[in-house]
Amino acid sequence: MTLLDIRDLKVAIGSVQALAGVDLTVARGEVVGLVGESGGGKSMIARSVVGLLPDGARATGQVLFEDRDVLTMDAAALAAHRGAGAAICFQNPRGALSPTRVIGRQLTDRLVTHQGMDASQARSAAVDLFESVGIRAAARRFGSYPHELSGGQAQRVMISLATGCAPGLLIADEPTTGLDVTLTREILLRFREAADEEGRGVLLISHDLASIARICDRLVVLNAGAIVEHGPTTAILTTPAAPYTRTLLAAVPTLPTPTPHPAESGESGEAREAGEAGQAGQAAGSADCADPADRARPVGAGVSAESGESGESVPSAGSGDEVVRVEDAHVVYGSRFGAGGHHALRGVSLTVRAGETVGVVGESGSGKSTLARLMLGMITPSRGVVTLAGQEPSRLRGRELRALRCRAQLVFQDPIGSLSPRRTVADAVAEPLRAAGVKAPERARRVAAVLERMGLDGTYAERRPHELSGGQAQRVGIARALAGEPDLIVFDEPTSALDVTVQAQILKVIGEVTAERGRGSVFISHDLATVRGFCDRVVVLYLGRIVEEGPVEEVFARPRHPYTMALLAAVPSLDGEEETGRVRLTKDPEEAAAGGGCALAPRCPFAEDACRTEEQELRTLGRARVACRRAGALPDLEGPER
Amino acid sequence: MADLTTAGEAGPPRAAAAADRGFATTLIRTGSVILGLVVLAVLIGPLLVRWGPEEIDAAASLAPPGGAHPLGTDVNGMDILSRVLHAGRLDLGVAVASVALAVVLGTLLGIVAGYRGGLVDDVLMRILDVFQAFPAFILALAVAALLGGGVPELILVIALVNAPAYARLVRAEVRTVRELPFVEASRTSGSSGLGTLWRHVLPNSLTPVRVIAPLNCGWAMLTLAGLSFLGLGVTVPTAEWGAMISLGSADVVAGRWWTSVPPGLLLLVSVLGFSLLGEGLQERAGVTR
Amino acid sequence: AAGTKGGEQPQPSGAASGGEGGALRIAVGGYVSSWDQDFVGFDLTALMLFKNVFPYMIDYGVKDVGGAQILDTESIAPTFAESFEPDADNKVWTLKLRKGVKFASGNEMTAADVKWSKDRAFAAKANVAGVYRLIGLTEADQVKVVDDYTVEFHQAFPSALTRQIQAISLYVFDSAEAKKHATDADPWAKEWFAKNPPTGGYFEVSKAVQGQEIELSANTGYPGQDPARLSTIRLTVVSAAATQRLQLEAGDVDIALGMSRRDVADLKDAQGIKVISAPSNNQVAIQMSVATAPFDDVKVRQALACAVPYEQIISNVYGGDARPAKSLVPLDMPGYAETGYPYAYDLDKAKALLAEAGKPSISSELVFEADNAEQQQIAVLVQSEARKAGIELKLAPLDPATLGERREKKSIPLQLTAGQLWVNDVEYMLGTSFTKGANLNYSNYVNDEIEKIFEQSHTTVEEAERLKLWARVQEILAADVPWVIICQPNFTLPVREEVAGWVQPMDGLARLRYLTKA
Amino acid sequence: MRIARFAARRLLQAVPVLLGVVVVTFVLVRVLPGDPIRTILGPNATEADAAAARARYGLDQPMWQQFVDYLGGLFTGDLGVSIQSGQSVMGEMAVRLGPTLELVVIAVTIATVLATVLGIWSARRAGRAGDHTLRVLALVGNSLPEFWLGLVLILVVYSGLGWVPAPSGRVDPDTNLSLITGADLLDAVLTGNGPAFASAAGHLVLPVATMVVVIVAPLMRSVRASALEVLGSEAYRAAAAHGLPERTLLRGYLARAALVRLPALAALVFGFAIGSTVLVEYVFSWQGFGQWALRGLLFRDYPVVQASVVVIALCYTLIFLIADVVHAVLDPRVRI
Ligand SMILES: Nc1ncnc2c1ncn2[C@@H]1O[C@H](COP(=O)(O)OP(=O)(O)OP(=O)(O)O)[C@@H](O)[C@H]1O
Ligand SMILES: Nc1ncnc2c1ncn2[C@@H]1O[C@H](COP(=O)(O)OP(=O)(O)OP(=O)(O)O)[C@@H](O)[C@H]1O
Ligand SMILES: [Mg+2]
Ligand SMILES: [Mg+2]
Repeated sequence: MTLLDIRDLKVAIGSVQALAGVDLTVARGEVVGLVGESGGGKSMIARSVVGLLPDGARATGQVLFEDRDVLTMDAAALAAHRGAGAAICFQNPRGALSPTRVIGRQLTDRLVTHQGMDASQARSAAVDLFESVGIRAAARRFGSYPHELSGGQAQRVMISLATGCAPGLLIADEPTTGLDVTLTREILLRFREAADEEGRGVLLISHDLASIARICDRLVVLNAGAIVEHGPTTAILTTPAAPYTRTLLAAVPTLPTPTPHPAESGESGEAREAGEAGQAGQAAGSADCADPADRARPVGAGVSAESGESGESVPSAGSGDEVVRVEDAHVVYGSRFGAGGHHALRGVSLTVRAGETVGVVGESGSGKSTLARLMLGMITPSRGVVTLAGQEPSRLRGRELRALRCRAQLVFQDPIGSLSPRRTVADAVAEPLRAAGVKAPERARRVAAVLERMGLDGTYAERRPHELSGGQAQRVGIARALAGEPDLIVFDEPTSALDVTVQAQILKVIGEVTAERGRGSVFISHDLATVRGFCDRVVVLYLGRIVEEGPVEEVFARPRHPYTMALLAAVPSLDGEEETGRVRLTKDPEEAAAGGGCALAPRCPFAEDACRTEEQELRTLGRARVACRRAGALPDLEGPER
Repeated sequence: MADLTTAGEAGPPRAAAAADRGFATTLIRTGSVILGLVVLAVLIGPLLVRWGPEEIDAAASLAPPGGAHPLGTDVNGMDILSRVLHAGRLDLGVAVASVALAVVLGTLLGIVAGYRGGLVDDVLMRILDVFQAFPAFILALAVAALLGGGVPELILVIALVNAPAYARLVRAEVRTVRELPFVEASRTSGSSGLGTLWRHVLPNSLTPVRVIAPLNCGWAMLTLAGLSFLGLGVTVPTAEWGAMISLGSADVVAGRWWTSVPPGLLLLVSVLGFSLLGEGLQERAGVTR
Repeated sequence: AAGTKGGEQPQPSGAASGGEGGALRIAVGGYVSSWDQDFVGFDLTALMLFKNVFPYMIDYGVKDVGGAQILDTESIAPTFAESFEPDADNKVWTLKLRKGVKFASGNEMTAADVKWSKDRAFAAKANVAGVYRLIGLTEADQVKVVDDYTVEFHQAFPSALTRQIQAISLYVFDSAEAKKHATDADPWAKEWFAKNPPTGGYFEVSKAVQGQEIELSANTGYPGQDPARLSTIRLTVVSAAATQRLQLEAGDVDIALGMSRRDVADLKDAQGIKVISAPSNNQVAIQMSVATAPFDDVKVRQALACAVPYEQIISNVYGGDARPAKSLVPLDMPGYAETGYPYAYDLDKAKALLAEAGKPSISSELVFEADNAEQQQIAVLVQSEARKAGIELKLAPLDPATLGERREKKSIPLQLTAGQLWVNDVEYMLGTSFTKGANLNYSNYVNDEIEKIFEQSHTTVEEAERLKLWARVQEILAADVPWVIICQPNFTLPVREEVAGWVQPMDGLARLRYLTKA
Repeated sequence: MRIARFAARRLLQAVPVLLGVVVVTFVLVRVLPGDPIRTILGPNATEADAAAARARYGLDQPMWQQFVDYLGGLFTGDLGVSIQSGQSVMGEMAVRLGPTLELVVIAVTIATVLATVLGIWSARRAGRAGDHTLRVLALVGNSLPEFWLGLVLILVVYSGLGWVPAPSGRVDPDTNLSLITGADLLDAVLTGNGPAFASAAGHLVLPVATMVVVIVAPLMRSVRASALEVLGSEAYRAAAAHGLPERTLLRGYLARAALVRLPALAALVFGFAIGSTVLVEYVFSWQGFGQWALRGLLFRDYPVVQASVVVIALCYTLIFLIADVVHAVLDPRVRI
């Protein structure tokens, strides 16, 4: 008997056919992955299993759970089924935890309801359960409110809540979206354990094939409410039958550098169009797309320049003029009340020259966006100097400052949010031009030109943000950045809010933009794989400090800092192999105490006593520079390059 | 086939959202229709009645409805129907004008306070606190005594009483909006502060104002009625609903319902019209207070 | 002084009840603001209460007019006092006290109490000090203690008004008790008296719930005639007239002192309720400032006098319960003559008069008391008719403070006044209302001949002579028309049927001692 | 402890506001036309009498001197002497504030509780007839002028049905309730006076009902909206999807989360109610603070007006402070 057997499930909401005949099974002890792009109906399947479809939804077919049809259950049966039968781990765990109830109580509520415990039993069981999902100091955490948890902790709590129901079937709806790569892995392993050790059936939902591929027994690929392909994981990864599956696979950015010189074929143009149509069909090998033209750049120049330098500023790969220079910058965000404050950047130095692209990577909260704002003159460093196009923004006021700001532009992480909801696309793109005092007709011409360049035809000019898809909005964002022909463009995680397939297209556009000479670019991401594609140099930030920097190939091929190694190790790959020997950081960054010595020491598997006391400085090691006293002396853990 | 959502727990919240969009529309429609009818009545009605609003029928003090006076007369022998209709012009006018003034005043203050922040914000907010601490009738009396008691002064008073609420509303909104990415985007584009404020912050901060304003129009009418009851409203014999209710409220006790019930009903209906409209807009905008 | 106090409706009154049926309840419009008669604000509830709880040495008698009992202002007899008589030339008045009269504290009422009370009144420079001036009493040492039970009042000049003035002024504090509460900073124990009711009158305040209710109990130690008939009377504050009516109908109160005219008229046929109606000398008038344009022109004043709808006001505002007044001298005042006000409602004549004056259209402000429904109604009616004659009136209801200030500045062109003279005499009337600088002369009216007549009247004691003077006064006033005299509304009071013994107070302040309840 | 610090900080913030109120009121009443002295003198007073009276109340002093004296008095808790009554303003206010606060507190409390229950009820039935009816009814209540509603209630409930005592006074004097706080219900409890309690409660029914009807709508709307938000939230749905029983859902997941926004609004309503009881007080002969302040204003009783405005401002401040504290307790996310 299969645990869950969905037969020809159709769900319609109004005129929308959300699910168009889905068949799916999950057995005990099995992890089934359900993948597909956003809006494909994945959550709808999950909801139908617990009988929680949106109002007005009409469901036909059967959702058999232990041979009883959930769709026909009465209220009492449904109440018994929910939780005990099937329990969902919700996407966005922070939002799915009740904000006004301590997490311990939320868990004991489940334990009392489904496992018949009394209050004191439940309490001790809850503490045990928290510990088992990897929450440290569980007894203390019992009384925490959800907002006091980090994202990773919240996700663990969510898992404990779902497992606390002791369900036959555990459904995880995008459990790792928005999480750090380093955490993703750990969380996913919990589900494998739930299947292997507790014998539950697990339905794992994701839009990101790569991240879940490793732990799934079987994969089901959903597109537009219908299942396009299903089968054992390896089979699907290696021999995908459906074109859609291939698209999905192709969209996954992977570390292993593919062919060094991808063809600058007609593919790029096609991919863009495909993106607009939302099908992205044959964007096969879009990993290549992420790695566009500019491999041909004279990387060697960077190498030679760097080796000669030992100054505080980052060796520059570009040969052009310096567009921005950050010297020993510190940024402290004052706290709202009196003393204290958050020290977001601690002595960062960086130079970007015209014609080069610098990648900035680091976990969430490491100070990447702060660095971006600093370079744009949006914040003033509390210590240190920022020079933008030869001028110090902190010394300028009013018109001059605004004029200087026009020289540098930012592309935002949230493409729709960075467009004013009440202004048209043309209006948004024209803004830097207006600020620069360009006359109206000229403005209109240039706006049209730059939109054209981004592949947006005239009809888009009068649209408002809500009439755009995420990908289109981001094109508008890039167009806006380009419109003023700035010296510097900073991309702050420009693709992390987008669907995988769309990501690939946008990365391609960015690749083209950064390839232009005469302008410097900074590309910020927490994902090393995407950076690798088109950056000349990469800077690794950790808690406001640069811990490693150097030419892309060098850093990726031979990471020397444990943190860099860990970041690289956490990059998901499709090969599904169980990697051993990769570096895994322990604990959450939130729990890492910022003591005297190396900030990474509390999490570092290689930390020695001296690490905890000595401040680390950047040292030149080969073509890169590293802030780790043990760098070079560490066990030679090779990067993922085979 | 089963409708899963009606089974199960008490509130089908998703359902609610969907169904209530319908209800919101009903509310907005009903409110608009009510207001439309009232506006129509007070615009056209006066042209059709025989008596002037302040015209005294010497022979008919407190005449019951019927005959020459379809809704009877008040203690002065003035025709209730005529007065009620004329009063509507004044009441609706005062309500809309005072709220408009309050919106302008409040929005300006709120924007400045919210966008500038810091000391300016603190000082402005404290001043608003001071204002809010004054009971409406004290303000009313002060304004009437200082500027003279007329309709413009009443508009000013009601606007002053209302403005702090708008200022707070707009300020809160501005503080949220100014942190949104598109505002930062505008600033990184090199726009001037005022430009950003005008083009991006302001248009995106006015939703709650737009939603609250109709609710407030109703409230303004009630305030006017209250002021009239305290003798701080319009001067006799100006036709105004609140003044009429107040003048006629004692008659109710004597069984002479017609002096206060018609203005009362019209006031109720108009305020309700505004409230329904406001509630509907609120529902639709999803704004919660 | 002619008290023109309109703001608070309660025409003080009273009613008597026959004991067993429990306390008599009277609804009043507001609570007393203070118990201190020397220093307080003017509020009619308080003044009425004072009449009943302060020991007044002399008071008006009662007479029967057409079946109604009214206070007789011409017969003033000692009550708490033994006697109050003048010497031969009417300048020195001797007050003899009864022996053994006690305050609630047990202290005996003596000459020292009278002296202390009068000293206090002069020190207060307020109410009593003001009216005493009319009879030549201005200094504390004009009041002399002869022995424990005798006090002399040495007036600067003889006056026909002494008895009447003293009837409203000769009240006495328990000075022994007062001195206990006096301090250096507060030698007259103002603080204490503001909060604590006086004792020794016809009634003692046996309970006072601030803002809500006052319970009066008869003073059993009262030595004179007409002691309080009812042992307990309760005054309950009911601010809204409409609720007073409901409570009276429900029998929760026996007498309602703050009801609107209209409600009273309604209640005439109501079950279980009777409406006492008695003529009063309350005058309702519009005073026109003869010093301000356009009312400095007598023709304009006459025009307005012809544009006021007298009948309509009497029927609409007073439900017919008012007498048309044909003179500025009140009806019932000795000397009243029909010829004193030869104007009637006649719009054509009004227009003609305006035309004669060369001002076919004029505009002015008409001031009245905000919060006074009656005046407001009159103002509306007047405005409506005056407009037809070409006189545009802007109604201006004023709050008490503003009204007081503007009256003080004599800057009101037209104002509605209502009130009754506390002394029923033309000399008093002239002295308060029609002579130069008189306090109630809001018209700023000055006429040399009237000034002379007023002078003359001080020393004219012969009744016939005086009447002759009054006839002349009315001729002059008829020609000059400083006031539009609207009417003299009757005193009306709705009471439960069981209530009897109401004596209509000519000064507007009810004497509760006559009330009984069946 | 943190709450106390937070409260202290908030109080400190209120100081400039109160000072502002003091100054503005002081100037305002004196700028208004109208002479307080004339209203207490009677028609026969001469200019000399007026001057004497003015001196008695210190109104002959230069303005700044008056202000300094007033401010000095404020700090020592002396609010001056009422020109109208000659009594200390402090004492008068003590008698007047209790009844009004009693009325407003009870009305706002009942309205809040009612709003909570009905709001949640309504939200759980969102979109159905019951919900719609309730909301429209609340709006109707919100659309009535309170003085008219009060009168109609008196007519029906007192005159017609005879269910409540006469609308005069706040407690039957025969119950001999001794005055402690001025809030009769509270005094009755404090003195253990049963009959007085019953009488006071009876007198409170109508005025409280009037106020509740008028103020409940916005509160209910707020609770309903919050509850709806919670019901629609991922968090609540997650709890429901895990099969938690009704009671647990209601108490643990809905109620508290739905109430976090209520305190601030309740405070606003409270402030509004304090300012507007004057109408209800008139209709029910309540002899409370509002009527006192209004009368003070009409008679330009400077010390009374000043004191009443300052006290209202103080009430505002305190009530908002309480609301903030309650909010902080209800909503763990609030940082204090
Ligand atoms: N409450 C609702 N009312 C109407 N349509 C809905 C509702 N919820 C979902 N849909 C529609 O149903 C379809 C499937 O949605 P579903 O949430 O299952 O997608 P998903 O695959 O989970 O997407 P994502 O990856 O973004 O979570 C979409 O077209 C969506 O627009
Ligand atoms: N305005 C601010 N006030 C106070 N602290 C801030 C502010 N902005 C950022 N921070 C803090 O500074 C640190 C660095 O923030 P930053 O936004 O630069 O991180 P990031 O690397 O861009 O992270 P993410 O990947 O999540 O965008 C974080 O801990 C953040 O909480
Ligand atoms: Mg989903
Ligand atoms: Mg960031």
